[in-house]
Amino acid sequence: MKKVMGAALGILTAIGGFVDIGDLVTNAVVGSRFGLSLAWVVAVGVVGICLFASMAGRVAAVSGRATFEIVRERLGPRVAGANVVASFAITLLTLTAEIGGIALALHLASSVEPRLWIPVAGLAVWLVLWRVKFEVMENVAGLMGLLLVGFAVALFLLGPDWGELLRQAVPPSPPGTEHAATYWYYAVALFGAAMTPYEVFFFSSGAVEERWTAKDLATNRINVLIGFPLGGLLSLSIAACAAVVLLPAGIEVSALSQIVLPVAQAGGPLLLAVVIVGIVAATFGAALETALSSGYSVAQYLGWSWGKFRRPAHAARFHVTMILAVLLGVGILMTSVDPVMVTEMSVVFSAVALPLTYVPILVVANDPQYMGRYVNGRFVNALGTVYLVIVVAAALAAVPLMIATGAGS
Amino acid sequence: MHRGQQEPGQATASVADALVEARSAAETTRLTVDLLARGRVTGPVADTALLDQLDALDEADRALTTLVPPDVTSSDRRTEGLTTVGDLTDVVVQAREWVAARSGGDLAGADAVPADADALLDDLAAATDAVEQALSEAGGP
Amino acid sequence: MNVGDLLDAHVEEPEGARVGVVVDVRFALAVTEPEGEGGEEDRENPDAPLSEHTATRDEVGAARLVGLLVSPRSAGSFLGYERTDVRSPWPVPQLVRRRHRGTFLVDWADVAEVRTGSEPVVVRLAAGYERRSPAL
Amino acid sequence: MTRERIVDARLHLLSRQVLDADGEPVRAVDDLELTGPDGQEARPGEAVRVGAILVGPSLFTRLFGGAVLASRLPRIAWSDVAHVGTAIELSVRSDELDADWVELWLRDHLVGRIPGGRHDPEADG
Repeated sequence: MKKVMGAALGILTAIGGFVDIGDLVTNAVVGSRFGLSLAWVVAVGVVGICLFASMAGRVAAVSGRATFEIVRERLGPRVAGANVVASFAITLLTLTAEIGGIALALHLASSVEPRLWIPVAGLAVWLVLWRVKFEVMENVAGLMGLLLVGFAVALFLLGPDWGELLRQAVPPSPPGTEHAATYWYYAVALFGAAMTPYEVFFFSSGAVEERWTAKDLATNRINVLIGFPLGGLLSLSIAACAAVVLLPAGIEVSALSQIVLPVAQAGGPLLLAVVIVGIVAATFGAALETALSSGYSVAQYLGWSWGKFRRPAHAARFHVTMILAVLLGVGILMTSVDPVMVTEMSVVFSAVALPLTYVPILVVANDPQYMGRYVNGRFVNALGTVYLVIVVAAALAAVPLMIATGAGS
Repeated sequence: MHRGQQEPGQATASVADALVEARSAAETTRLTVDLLARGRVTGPVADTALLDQLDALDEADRALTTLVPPDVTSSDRRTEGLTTVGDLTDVVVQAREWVAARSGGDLAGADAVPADADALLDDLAAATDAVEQALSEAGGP
Repeated sequence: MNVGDLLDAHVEEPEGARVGVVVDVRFALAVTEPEGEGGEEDRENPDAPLSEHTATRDEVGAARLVGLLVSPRSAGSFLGYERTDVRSPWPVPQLVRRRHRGTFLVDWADVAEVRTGSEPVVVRLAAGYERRSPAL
Repeated sequence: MTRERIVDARLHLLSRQVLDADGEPVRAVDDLELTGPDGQEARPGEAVRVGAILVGPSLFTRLFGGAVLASRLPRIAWSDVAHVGTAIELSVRSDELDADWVELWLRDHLVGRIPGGRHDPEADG
């Protein structure tokens, strides 16, 4: 019984942990403009993150080395240094977006303006990182993030024309009012939102911190393989809610408040409250993961001691890095930049940075000196090569598409 | 063609883009007011949603004000767009006061606050129609 | 002298003709095998962390400089491919190997001079130096 | 049984994580110092071995050029190395190394002084 509970908990936290501000905003924007015609990208992204996370977790568990130790060792200090700077910048951008998301969600709950919530959110993130046990932190954020299932409930209550939704999705039929370049720009953004690199840094660093056994590796693989696709369904239900209520009304999502209107229409204040708590939890959980990832990337590159398992005083530079990252994120938000815009930037640049970590992990997962008999099998390698092409293509296309479409406007 | 000016077609398309944004704000306002009238949405969410729409309208207004129309047609479209966006903004401001009044603010009876949701939705429908009209003249979707 | 000085150094023949750049420096580690302990078997125990054995557990002694690996082409990262026979994931190893074709090993005994004063560092080989196979 | 294992610096030594005797990370290998027999200057063509692992500023001089006085560089003697695998493991504890002074300074002057800085996160909720 305890085993079943443990497994269920792992899967539930993986579902709750999958959706963050990037998924939330990008899916709602896409749903309100393109209906479900980009649903296939979510599917591609989910398979990709399952592949990448399970590969990175296996490499970390078997070799005892986390992502950026491997990146540096394989690429040399120079290229890896550029890599770590880029990855840190994007993780910081994502952290900024998540803290902004917490503040926006609290604004929805309270009417108190986001500028007052931002420092509070930053302080709360730091306090949890400083003080709370890793497992408690992960489980509480993941389980409460599961309240986002309210979007799926709302979709059923709305009683949409399922046949119409399916027609939008397969074969993908973008609305005639949008340009092809805009369609592909949002395809890249959606891919970047599903396959965010920080999730992988976090996952692989966790494998090292928790010193996974063969058994842990198997459990975590199952958590990812079941939890992430279900999280993807959650993302799709956010897009579908927008497609059912907002798209026909001609509403283009530009703020978090619009994302929750379909939920209010379907389920009234109670379901609305559930979803807002879910958004606070999901963005808070993701803020913790991104703050940790910013510390992981720098500490692993320079070989400092790192980890949530150590007393802060025994990972002093790691904790100082995280404090600086949170302060920077809060500082950026206090310039009254629009958090939704920061989010859109962060998912696109996530797609740009993805090959920087994907390629070294794919290479090391094939190295018998590291992996012994745990090297990639033939199927994983075939899939790995397919995604190598997708990841590189998305990274190369992202910036030109962004310029051509004026960031999707 | 002079420096700093756009081609006529491009300028009219920019007007249309701003009006699409305004229409989205109008529809969001309608949805929000409707939901609040039916008790489906909480006061703070409604207030935040309308505040966000005022930001969006501000942006649309700015896009129209800073445009440099190269010919008579696009200039007319711009003027019309500015008027309709301005009128719509007034209605959204009223809607926000109505929300505040409903949430127990001490505004009941003030001149600017609409009597009920229906009166407000009528005003909103008129302002939205004007935006739609301007949008179709600018060749928008 | 540090290993960092030798890496990316230009390699010249005794008469000054350039033959390539130093892409790696090879050492021989004196190691003492531990008694009756195997790396792979540790991983069979489902309750032991997979990273427990961290590859090889042999005691390391002195690290003797054996020689320099010289590539006629560019320097840069190897991703760990060129001296092993790992072939996956296609097409990464194939591309990396192509860039580093013609790499050879020269014994440290065949190195006549290392000029560290100027940028780039120059390694001059002794007359009659031998090009050896770079395989590990 | 003693034998020799062949390793390449870039492939197996440089940029590898250095762990102390307790498995605590110390630094990554930024460079290796070569010495001749009896600790003399390393000379071309003659017997040379690794004298020490260099950490810290040597990373920046490798990346951006320039030089730091050799005697000022934080170093870990090669004789303190116990194992070479996916990480380089030492036979000494990191407290005994002066290579880690930034970490120790931050621990004593900043992080250790914030309330809860010495709290074990695994001990309780």
